[in-house]
Amino acid sequence: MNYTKQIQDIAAKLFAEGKIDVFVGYRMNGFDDNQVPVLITDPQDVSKLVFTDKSVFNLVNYLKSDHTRRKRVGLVVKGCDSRSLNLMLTESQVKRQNLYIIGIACEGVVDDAGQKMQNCTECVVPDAVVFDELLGGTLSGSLTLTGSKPYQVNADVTALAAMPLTERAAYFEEVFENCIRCNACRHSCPLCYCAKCCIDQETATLYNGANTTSSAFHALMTWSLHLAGRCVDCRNCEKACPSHLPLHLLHKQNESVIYENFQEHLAGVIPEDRGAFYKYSLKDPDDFIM
Amino acid sequence: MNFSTFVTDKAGLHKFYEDIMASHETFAPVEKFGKFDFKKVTSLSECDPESPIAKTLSIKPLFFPRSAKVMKYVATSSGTDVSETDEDHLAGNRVILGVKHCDARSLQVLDKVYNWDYIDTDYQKRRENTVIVSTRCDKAETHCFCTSLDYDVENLDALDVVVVNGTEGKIYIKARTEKGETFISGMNIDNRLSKNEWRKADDKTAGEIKTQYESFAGSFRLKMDYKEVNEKLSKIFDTPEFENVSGNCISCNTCAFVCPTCHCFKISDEKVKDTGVRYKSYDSCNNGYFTLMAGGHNPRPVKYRRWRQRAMHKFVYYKERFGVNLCVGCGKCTISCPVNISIFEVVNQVSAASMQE
Amino acid sequence: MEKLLVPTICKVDKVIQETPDIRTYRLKFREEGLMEKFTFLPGQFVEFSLLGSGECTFCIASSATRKGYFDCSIKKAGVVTADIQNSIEEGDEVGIRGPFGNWFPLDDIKGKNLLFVGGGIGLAPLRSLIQYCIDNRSDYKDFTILYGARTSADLCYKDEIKEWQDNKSLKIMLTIDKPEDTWKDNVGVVPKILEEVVKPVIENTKVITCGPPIMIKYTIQSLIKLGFADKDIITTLEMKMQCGLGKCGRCNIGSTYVCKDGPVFTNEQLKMLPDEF
Amino acid sequence: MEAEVKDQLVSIEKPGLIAPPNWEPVIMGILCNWCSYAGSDLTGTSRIQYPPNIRIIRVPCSSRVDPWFLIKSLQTTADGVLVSGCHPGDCHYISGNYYARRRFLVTKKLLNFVGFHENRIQFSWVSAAEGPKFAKVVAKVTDDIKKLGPLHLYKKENFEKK
Repeated sequence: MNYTKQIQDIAAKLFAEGKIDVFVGYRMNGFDDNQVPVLITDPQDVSKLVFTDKSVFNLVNYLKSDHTRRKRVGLVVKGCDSRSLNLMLTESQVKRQNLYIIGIACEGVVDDAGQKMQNCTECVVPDAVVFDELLGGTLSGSLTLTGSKPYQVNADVTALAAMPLTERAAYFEEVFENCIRCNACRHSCPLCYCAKCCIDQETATLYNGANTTSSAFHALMTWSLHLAGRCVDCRNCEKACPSHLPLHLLHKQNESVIYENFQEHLAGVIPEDRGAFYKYSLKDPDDFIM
Repeated sequence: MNFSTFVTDKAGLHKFYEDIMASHETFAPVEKFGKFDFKKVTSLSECDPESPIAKTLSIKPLFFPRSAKVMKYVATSSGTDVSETDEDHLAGNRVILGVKHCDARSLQVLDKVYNWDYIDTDYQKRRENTVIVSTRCDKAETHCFCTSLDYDVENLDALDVVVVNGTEGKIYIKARTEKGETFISGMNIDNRLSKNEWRKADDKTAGEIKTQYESFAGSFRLKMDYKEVNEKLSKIFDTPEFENVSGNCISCNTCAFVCPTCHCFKISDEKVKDTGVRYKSYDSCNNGYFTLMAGGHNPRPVKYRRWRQRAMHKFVYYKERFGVNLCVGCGKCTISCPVNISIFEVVNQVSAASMQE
Repeated sequence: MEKLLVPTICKVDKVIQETPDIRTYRLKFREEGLMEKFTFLPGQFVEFSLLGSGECTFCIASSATRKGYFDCSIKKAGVVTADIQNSIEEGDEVGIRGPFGNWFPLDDIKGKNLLFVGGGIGLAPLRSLIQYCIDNRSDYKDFTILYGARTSADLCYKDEIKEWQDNKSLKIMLTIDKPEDTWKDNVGVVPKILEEVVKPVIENTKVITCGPPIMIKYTIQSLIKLGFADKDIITTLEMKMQCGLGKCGRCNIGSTYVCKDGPVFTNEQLKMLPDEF
Repeated sequence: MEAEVKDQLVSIEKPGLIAPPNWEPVIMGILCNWCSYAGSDLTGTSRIQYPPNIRIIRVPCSSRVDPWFLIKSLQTTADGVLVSGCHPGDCHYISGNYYARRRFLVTKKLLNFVGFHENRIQFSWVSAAEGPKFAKVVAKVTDDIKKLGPLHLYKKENFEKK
């Protein structure tokens, strides 16, 4: 997967036509094969842009930044990124007319070790679902919603769910104990766009900023429930976590419950489709309620 | 003052470590989820004193806890009682193993801020009752640039006891401070190990250690002229370059939390009915409401200003105030950064841009 | 340092409603004998904590020359200040740490004419110095106070202002931003009145000013236009602070810690700082 | 004999921790104003006995229940939570409880996933006319939670049970 040339051409064209003020893409970090997101405002810098299977970070995050606010933005999105963008559009966080979206029919990105990321091996929507231009793929121009792969519950979630309750409790206690409350997970999430997070409110009775296991539990649970039915599994949070916590477990658990019980809902796949908690069906399961 | 140096080998070193664990409260890097954090250990099998810098969190939390309980209070009908809490790690002698020299160095840097004017007695106590056994790296990692900052390669490792890997499986154990010297002699290691395994350094040792240092200093990818950068940065507060370089920062605060020298904190209360606890926990200047005042005035309302504050505090302000550089060049922020921003690159880019103006 | 962060309990002796959103809390230490040991100078601040809600920085609004108590004037602005106003009544207990920071240069202003320019809640730190100067009146020459607020209802310390108006040894001028029916004094923003009505003597005069950031900015501009030297203009800065001990890093402006090196600065010092306050 | 069994009651999530003798669970009951709260009122006025372990909080609608109400209760005093609202279709606000139902399922499963026993978080639909049902529900929930032992997970400062 290498769309460097095409993206450079498109970006140069957009700048030449005056369609965008800033282009958000990736560049090489200059010494190894890792990449750094880059916000290009000068058309001369377009040659810096690259796109390979090391283009991991979800760039939709930059739509919440000071640097793109009220500007016309060109943006590269992979399958999962485009789903989060779709949600941001649906939730009125960005205006569609201000964006020029280059969608990628993604073949999966790799981690530091060169292994395909877990979320990519399980991905059911690899193609961008919202775009002005789609690169790669055979069906360019039309949507390939669920691809050919059936939805699978995350392997780690299945493994944990099979564990006895006490072991699972002990495992998660370790997870929350190792959280250092830096909130990087939240800041790196494209869908956590609130100006002030509820977890940061200075209301001592509800939340506090202390770094204890209980406050980490509170913060991460609240966070994951706010993203339930909206998380697109881009794993920005996991990349950002300095303690390498398996944060995807919480999200994938919610995702699987939602997929299985609420009419196969997948966040952000269908345009104008809001999160799973913003709608309901009369057929929703009722058997767990007395 | 001359401190003693000992020569040993891998087995001798491990015995030395195990002796320490048997007799002291010991902290060492323990792996959890692929990342090492300093935790209490009792045997060598639990930990890895040679953990790579890239995967190890700093030792800062052992001196400046991630969350310290400041006080507790109980409100009763007869009045409010405020009590100090007994903080951990204040009593007893602690030893920290497997500290990288940049981490050890960071404590010397932090000493300055904690000991000016109001003295942080808890920090001081923790410093006093802790012996640091640091390890000299053999080779620089990708993002290291400690040799580029304002100390020479001989004096990078300033604290207590230093373990240096020599050639032919030799390992040198150097005392660097008086505390380290008394610590080693207090361990009585010679009684338990044979002459072959543990002996005093001879004339050649100093030369061998020097060679190791030189090969270490030669392995750096990143090098900068610190004096020049410092001088330039101090003059370019208003450069628009800061806005450019901060563009791809997502203000996630990770850098501050993993940084061994970042020392900003917040004070927060946790209240339940009539009782409550006050915590002092980490905070970051990259946080949008770090300086936001009630009423809405914010001196650093936009990202590039906060970024500038962080870079300038690291490379200019602290030096101006306390005489040392706040950055120790460990590269932890760069490694942890989700978007791979390198502070080294940024600082150089900004100062280079100022040259062109 | 945790010990330095533990507050001492104070009792609220009196609550005075100054304006609709400003209240003055008169505090005394609960423990006997502590009040005598609590020495402070005008311009210093304390960390005021409502236990269970949080901690805020307030300047001491009274002078140590008035013995037996100290005042904090609090305007409802954020979460904690709102909590304070909603929940603290006379007889309640609050936590106090301090005093912190530097103070007005009392030696420098001795034997000089003094001009106080205050706006809104900004009179609070000035009040501390004004009380101090009134109690040592013989040390100072002319004594002028210019105080402005948005409306007449927003003027703080109305009782005390009346006292000052009756005091023949000082001159006080009040102003409000917009005309009101019953208002007979000046109308207009502080810098305008300063230039047009007060017309201060420049020689041998020290100006002490405090108010909202925007007011300070324009006041300093007009003072300089009137011909005051930078070193004669003294102001107090406001920054977010949490520890007050020069550790938590919130109040940094360049390498200056406002909580230790400030909050009182002369304009000369302010010019040396990066523009980030 | 019975006392002995009680003495050995352990926390189901943390088998190392034994409940104190004569331990009684605390259950947070979050009831919707229009149906369940009225239902509980009816239980009282009809003089039907139900266990006193429940502490009731009234909310306007079951969809007012933010998942962190449950999290917070479990982190503080409560050993279990019961949320109750109108029957599907009977919501005073037409569709509130349908939205709530989705959230409840996900929250329950997530809390169970991170180590809470599923019986600690329970839901019920109780209408204003179902006084006896309310008593039955509370009895069942109390009974369930009594079997699970005290909750020891992620308790906040001051709530850590010794």
